[in-house]
Amino acid sequence: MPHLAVQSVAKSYDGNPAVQEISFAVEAGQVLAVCGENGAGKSTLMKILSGATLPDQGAILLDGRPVTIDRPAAAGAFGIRTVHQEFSLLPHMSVAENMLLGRMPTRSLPLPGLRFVVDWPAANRMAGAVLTDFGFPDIDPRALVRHLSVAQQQIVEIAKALAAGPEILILDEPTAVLSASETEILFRRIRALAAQGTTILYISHRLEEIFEIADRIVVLKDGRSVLEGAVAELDEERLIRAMVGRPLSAIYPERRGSAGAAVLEVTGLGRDGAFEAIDFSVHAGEIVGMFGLVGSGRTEIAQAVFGARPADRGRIVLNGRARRFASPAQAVGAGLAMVTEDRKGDGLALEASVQDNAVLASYSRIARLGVINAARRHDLVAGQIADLSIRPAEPERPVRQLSGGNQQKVVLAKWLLAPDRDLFIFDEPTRGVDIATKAEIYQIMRDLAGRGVAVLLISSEMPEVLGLSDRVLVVRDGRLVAELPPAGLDAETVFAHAAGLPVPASGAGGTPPVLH
Amino acid sequence: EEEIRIGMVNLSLCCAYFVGMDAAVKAEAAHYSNVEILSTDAGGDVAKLTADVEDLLNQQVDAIIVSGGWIEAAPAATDAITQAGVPLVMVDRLLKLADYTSWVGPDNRAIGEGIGRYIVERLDGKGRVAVIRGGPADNSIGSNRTEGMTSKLEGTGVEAVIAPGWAGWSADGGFKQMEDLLAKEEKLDAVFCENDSMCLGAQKAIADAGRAGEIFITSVDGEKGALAAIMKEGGNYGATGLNSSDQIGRAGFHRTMAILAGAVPEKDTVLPSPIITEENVVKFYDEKSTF
Amino acid sequence: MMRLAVRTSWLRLSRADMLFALAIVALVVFAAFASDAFLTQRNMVNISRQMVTNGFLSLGMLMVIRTGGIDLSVGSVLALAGMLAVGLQAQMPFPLAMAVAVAMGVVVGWLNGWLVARFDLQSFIVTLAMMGSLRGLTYVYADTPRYPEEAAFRSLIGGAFLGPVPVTFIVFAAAVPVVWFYLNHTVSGRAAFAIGVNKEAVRLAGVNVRRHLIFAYIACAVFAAIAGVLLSSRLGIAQPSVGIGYELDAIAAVVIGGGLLGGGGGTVLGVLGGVLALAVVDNVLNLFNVDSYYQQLLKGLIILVAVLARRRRL
Amino acid sequence: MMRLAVRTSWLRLSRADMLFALAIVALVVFAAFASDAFLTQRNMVNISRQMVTNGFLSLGMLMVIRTGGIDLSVGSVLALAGMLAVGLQAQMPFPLAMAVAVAMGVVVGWLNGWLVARFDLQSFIVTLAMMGSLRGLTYVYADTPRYPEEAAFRSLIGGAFLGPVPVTFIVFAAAVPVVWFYLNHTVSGRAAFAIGVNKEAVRLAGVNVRRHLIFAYIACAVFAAIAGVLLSSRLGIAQPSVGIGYELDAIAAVVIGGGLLGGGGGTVLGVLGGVLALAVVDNVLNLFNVDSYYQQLLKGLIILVAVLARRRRL
Ligand SMILES: Nc1ncnc2c1ncn2[C@@H]1O[C@H](COP(=O)(O)OP(=O)(O)OP(=O)(O)O)[C@@H](O)[C@H]1O
Ligand SMILES: Nc1ncnc2c1ncn2[C@@H]1O[C@H](COP(=O)(O)OP(=O)(O)OP(=O)(O)O)[C@@H](O)[C@H]1O
Ligand SMILES: [Mg+2]
Ligand SMILES: [Mg+2]
Repeated sequence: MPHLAVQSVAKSYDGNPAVQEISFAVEAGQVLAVCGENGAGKSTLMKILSGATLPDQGAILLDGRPVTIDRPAAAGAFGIRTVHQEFSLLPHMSVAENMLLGRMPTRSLPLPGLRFVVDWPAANRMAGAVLTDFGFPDIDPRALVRHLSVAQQQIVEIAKALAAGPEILILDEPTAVLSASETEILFRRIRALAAQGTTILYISHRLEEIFEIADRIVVLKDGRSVLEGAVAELDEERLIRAMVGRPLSAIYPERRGSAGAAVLEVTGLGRDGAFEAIDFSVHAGEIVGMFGLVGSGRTEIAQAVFGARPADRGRIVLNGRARRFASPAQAVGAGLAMVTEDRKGDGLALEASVQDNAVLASYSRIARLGVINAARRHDLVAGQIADLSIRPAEPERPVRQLSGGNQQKVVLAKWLLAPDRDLFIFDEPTRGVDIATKAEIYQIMRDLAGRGVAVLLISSEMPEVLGLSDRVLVVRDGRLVAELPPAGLDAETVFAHAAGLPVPASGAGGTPPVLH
Repeated sequence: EEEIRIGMVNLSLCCAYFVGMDAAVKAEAAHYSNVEILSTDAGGDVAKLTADVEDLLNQQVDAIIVSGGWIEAAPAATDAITQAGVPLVMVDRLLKLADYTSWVGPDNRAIGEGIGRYIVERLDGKGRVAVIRGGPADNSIGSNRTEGMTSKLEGTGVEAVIAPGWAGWSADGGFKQMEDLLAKEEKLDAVFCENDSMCLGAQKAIADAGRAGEIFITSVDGEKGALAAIMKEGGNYGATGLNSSDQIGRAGFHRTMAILAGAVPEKDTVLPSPIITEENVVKFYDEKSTF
Repeated sequence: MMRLAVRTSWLRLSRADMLFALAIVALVVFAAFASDAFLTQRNMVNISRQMVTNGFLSLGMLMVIRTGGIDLSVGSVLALAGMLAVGLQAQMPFPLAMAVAVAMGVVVGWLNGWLVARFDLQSFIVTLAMMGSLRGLTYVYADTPRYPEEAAFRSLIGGAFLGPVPVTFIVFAAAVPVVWFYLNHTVSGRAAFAIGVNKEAVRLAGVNVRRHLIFAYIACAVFAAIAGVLLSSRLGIAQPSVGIGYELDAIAAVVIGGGLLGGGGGTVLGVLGGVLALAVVDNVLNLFNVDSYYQQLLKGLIILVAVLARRRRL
Repeated sequence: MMRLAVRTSWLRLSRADMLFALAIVALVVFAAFASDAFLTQRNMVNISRQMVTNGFLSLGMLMVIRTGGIDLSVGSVLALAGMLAVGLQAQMPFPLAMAVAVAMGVVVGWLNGWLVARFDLQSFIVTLAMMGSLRGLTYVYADTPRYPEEAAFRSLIGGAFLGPVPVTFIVFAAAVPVVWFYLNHTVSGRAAFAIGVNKEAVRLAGVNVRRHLIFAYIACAVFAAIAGVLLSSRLGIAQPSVGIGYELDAIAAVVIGGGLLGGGGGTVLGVLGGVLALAVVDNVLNLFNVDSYYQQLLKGLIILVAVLARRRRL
């Protein structure tokens, strides 16, 4: 008898189906990967299983018995724990408090029946034990979450689910902000849990991860399950065809042409406690990759260039002119664009529409004397919606109602609409984006470079950096530790620099590893 | 028998004084089976008062009584009444710029003068009297009372010490202003408040400071709490100048009825405002009065 | 389930909007049946005039609330503007005095917006401080009422009619499409809305956040100043104490109309509904001769019912 | 740059907190030098007593503000509680009357919280409606002042001293650690804070959001009721009109003390600072004989300076 079975579950929002007629089953101790394009309905399905939203119809069976999961607390009572795609941590609270939210250990008072006083030592002990067990003993349970790096926050988010001792663990894109080593630790943990009989539902757009960790795969498309099977019976090509509806030839576009004049030259850039002595340049027509372990300080360097958080010292030269941007407005005025990494925090106004978000950086193209030309706005936005296949293709829809990957595309659209950019900074541009759209985005980046734009790509995904960059900068602990030419780029070398390990004598070869 | 509808327009029913006026009108009207009182409360807002008047005129009232509280004038409201050809009787407050039919009310300056005389007499022409004001000067009722009181101090040895803040016509405000005065003024012999409520608070502050023996209290209105305090043996509540909203309300109602019956009344009627002290308080104290 | 919603290119009404509209219609129909005086021309004139002050304040408040802020100083701005427009008539022709009053609104709004935007302060406390200071300033300027020197000030504006329609209402009606256009079809209006949702995202898109924020506060204060001038003209008197608590009515109208404090919602149509609802309720309670204490009690309950009717989820 | 911050296991003060504390100390020192009357025992008693009402209201407000809400009804609760505690003395012994007044606070707070939590309504509008309705209800109960029947009601509470310290102040001082403990060391206090930051996240964690929200509103209303009882005991009179606008002072104290409207901030220590600052300012302006118009003007400016002193970024 399957541990968890889903039968004909369906859910629509305002009459638009997000999930329709999905059925599948998992045995106890299995890892089931749920795959599909952006907006396929993966997160919606997980929200239904975790009691975050109610399905319109269908049944959920645990060990063959139908159950009602109408509240998150009900899911918790059945042993279902979920790591949602969007962060749900509370920044001003400690790691322990976040992990044990709703289940804080209490001290008993002299009066019987009164247990409402938090037992902090016990809480810290419990949280610390879970983190250590997980493989991250250096995360202090007493630290405030806002002082952690994004990756550490994600670890805490996962640890929060683990702390409850789940019988069914749902992970919705848990590795989007993790680096390889952390992902490895997570996988070890997942295998251990599975061995103990915990059932795991795993969502990811990284196919290599799925083949590494999953026992079975369900593929969703347009809210329906279109393929289900054991991993052993499937290969990447079939999986992609099921998800996308067609085979994908090459994911990374070909490198082209040569670099032109320097667009951005940075010397001696530094900020206390973040990064120091940063020297690099980006030329017209060139894609420069910036690799580093998560938390190495790349985002902060980019923010300094962009004027979002100005640097304490150093020199920034743009097109031969020394500049010092005190605000993003100045940087944008000078021809910069920056796709920020945290789409929910600083990339999007979630309650505002797709259209309002998309035109934020390009008012000069759609307005005269402050008055917006609605037809022109519509044309531009519709163009981006089509180019990036943003779904649903409704400019007026609030961004909040889009799936995670489609939200990311709106962030891209905002900057692609900005006129005449000289320098594009992409900070983790493909986080949560499905494989077909990734290929489109890579093509867009290459086209930008082809038009003479200088591109700086910050990414924690090794294949992406290797497959796309003309040159790679490696950042470690706020310092630029290596600049690697296209020849001799390989994963081990780059990673060795980034992690501060001994660098292999010579690269394994000039060809970057490309997916399939 | 003809139905008569009279609009009773109140600027505010916040406080006992105005509540008493409204209640008096209604109480007198209750003696007539054919008279209906439509009473409104503008919550202290002159714009709402204007709207209330508009709504009443729209209901074809036969006469309107306006209890204008602390505002100086409401031209749009009073003009609308005049234009509609409805008799306008004002009680308590004589609104400026109004083409009114009749007014019944107190002379606030005269009340203040009466209290001033009482203070000078009791202090034997020498001493310091603290003054607690209700609110800003656009409420000229209070200003008139204070001016009347201080005018009687001129040429005597009695000096007025005016509290810098407003006490907001209420006991809690009076309490706080008095506390701060007591902290800063070593020597005070009397207190004058622009109404009774504030002095009821001030009296407690004085008692708490242990200075009830040296400071006596005077105010204006004659509300029940103040009369009780004056009556109390050995108390320091000296006097209050009667400004009976009950009397005014009843007089205003009868004036209106007379006008509706076709009489041509006196235009302005000032009601007498005796000073109430220990000697005469029993005459004015009414156990059953609401105010 | 019945689908109760309207969606065209220029008009979008959610189910909550429709329920709310229905509630207003029901109220009007009920009033019309229950009181003969309600549907008279005279009463319609009254209601339309009574809507003007809160209407202007609410439109201004909407602009600020959409940026995620709030403006508590509107009542004080209204009072000072009235005092200036009337008081300065002794020194200058009344149109000039009116212009000075509106200019004061610009200055106050700029100051509010600048403090909020430049120092990242909470608008609640900034405008609360402004509310107090400005009230004090008004009394410093003149602590007794002022009466207009020029009769035309009243006869041409506050006391004038165009056909059966009060001129002040026409001024208000003219402001409505302007605000609608600003909110929906200008860069500043759209940016201000996005700022209300996520200021940091808008800043990082290279938008001059400070400018748009300040503009919203200026617009709000200017509307309050206009309301003050119109009110003093209608009443024929300017008093330094007028307008206390008006900000609450304006906020109530915006929220009843679907606006979200903290940003992310609110439409001109909704605000109109809110203003109308509050005015009709006041009027109906008067026409029904409800005792004033019960009026207060009922008005609170009605506001509750109104927001319940348009709440987001059941 | 100088590091100006304190961090121990039980006390965390940011640079802004320290600046703010310094500003209060500076104000006190200045007042002590400039006015002989300031540092007298008499005046200290005054200030301590004057802090009690706003102190209770602000502590209650803090609990609600930390959940991301606001409670505008505290002034009305205070008035009704005072009227009940005094008015009911004709029917029952005064301790029982006081208990009824506080029980009223429980009911009102529960209603506020339930409406906010159950229907996901904005607390601003719910408590605004409550503020109006409750004021009306107070007048319906009694529209003229009430005087306590039992002398002990005043002599034992509002008029009593323990040594040199007013009993009302001691009651307030006793409430402070209770609130601090609630906020920092109870499941409900921590959950309420988390709800103010991200309600959805808390809900997803399986927490009963509604219960903790309602508790915060009840606590706030109960504190307002206690404040009302203490005030009427201190004044020896209960008035139905008392407390209008008190909610703004309470919110100001919380915000000046570092609280964030919309949730996510505010500490007991900060609120104490805010309450103290407001009380001292009022007191000092009176001691210096500042004209009341200028008092209003200055108080607004001082509030502004206070929030500027503790703003998050320059
Ligand atoms: N609250 C909502 N209101 C309206 N539509 C919604 C809402 N949430 C999700 N949807 C829609 O439901 C569909 C499925 O979304 P879902 O988030 O489940 O996709 P997903 O498979 O998780 O995508 P991704 O890989 O991008 O995270 C999308 O079309 C989305 O726009
Ligand atoms: N709000 C914050 N307050 C204090 N420190 C922070 C904050 N956010 C991030 N940091 C610190 O800044 C550093 C980098 O930030 P972050 O975690 O965002 O890195 P990243 O973006 O994941 O990686 P990279 O910087 O390499 O792009 C980390 O060391 C982190 O501790
Ligand atoms: Mg998803
Ligand atoms: Mg980064």
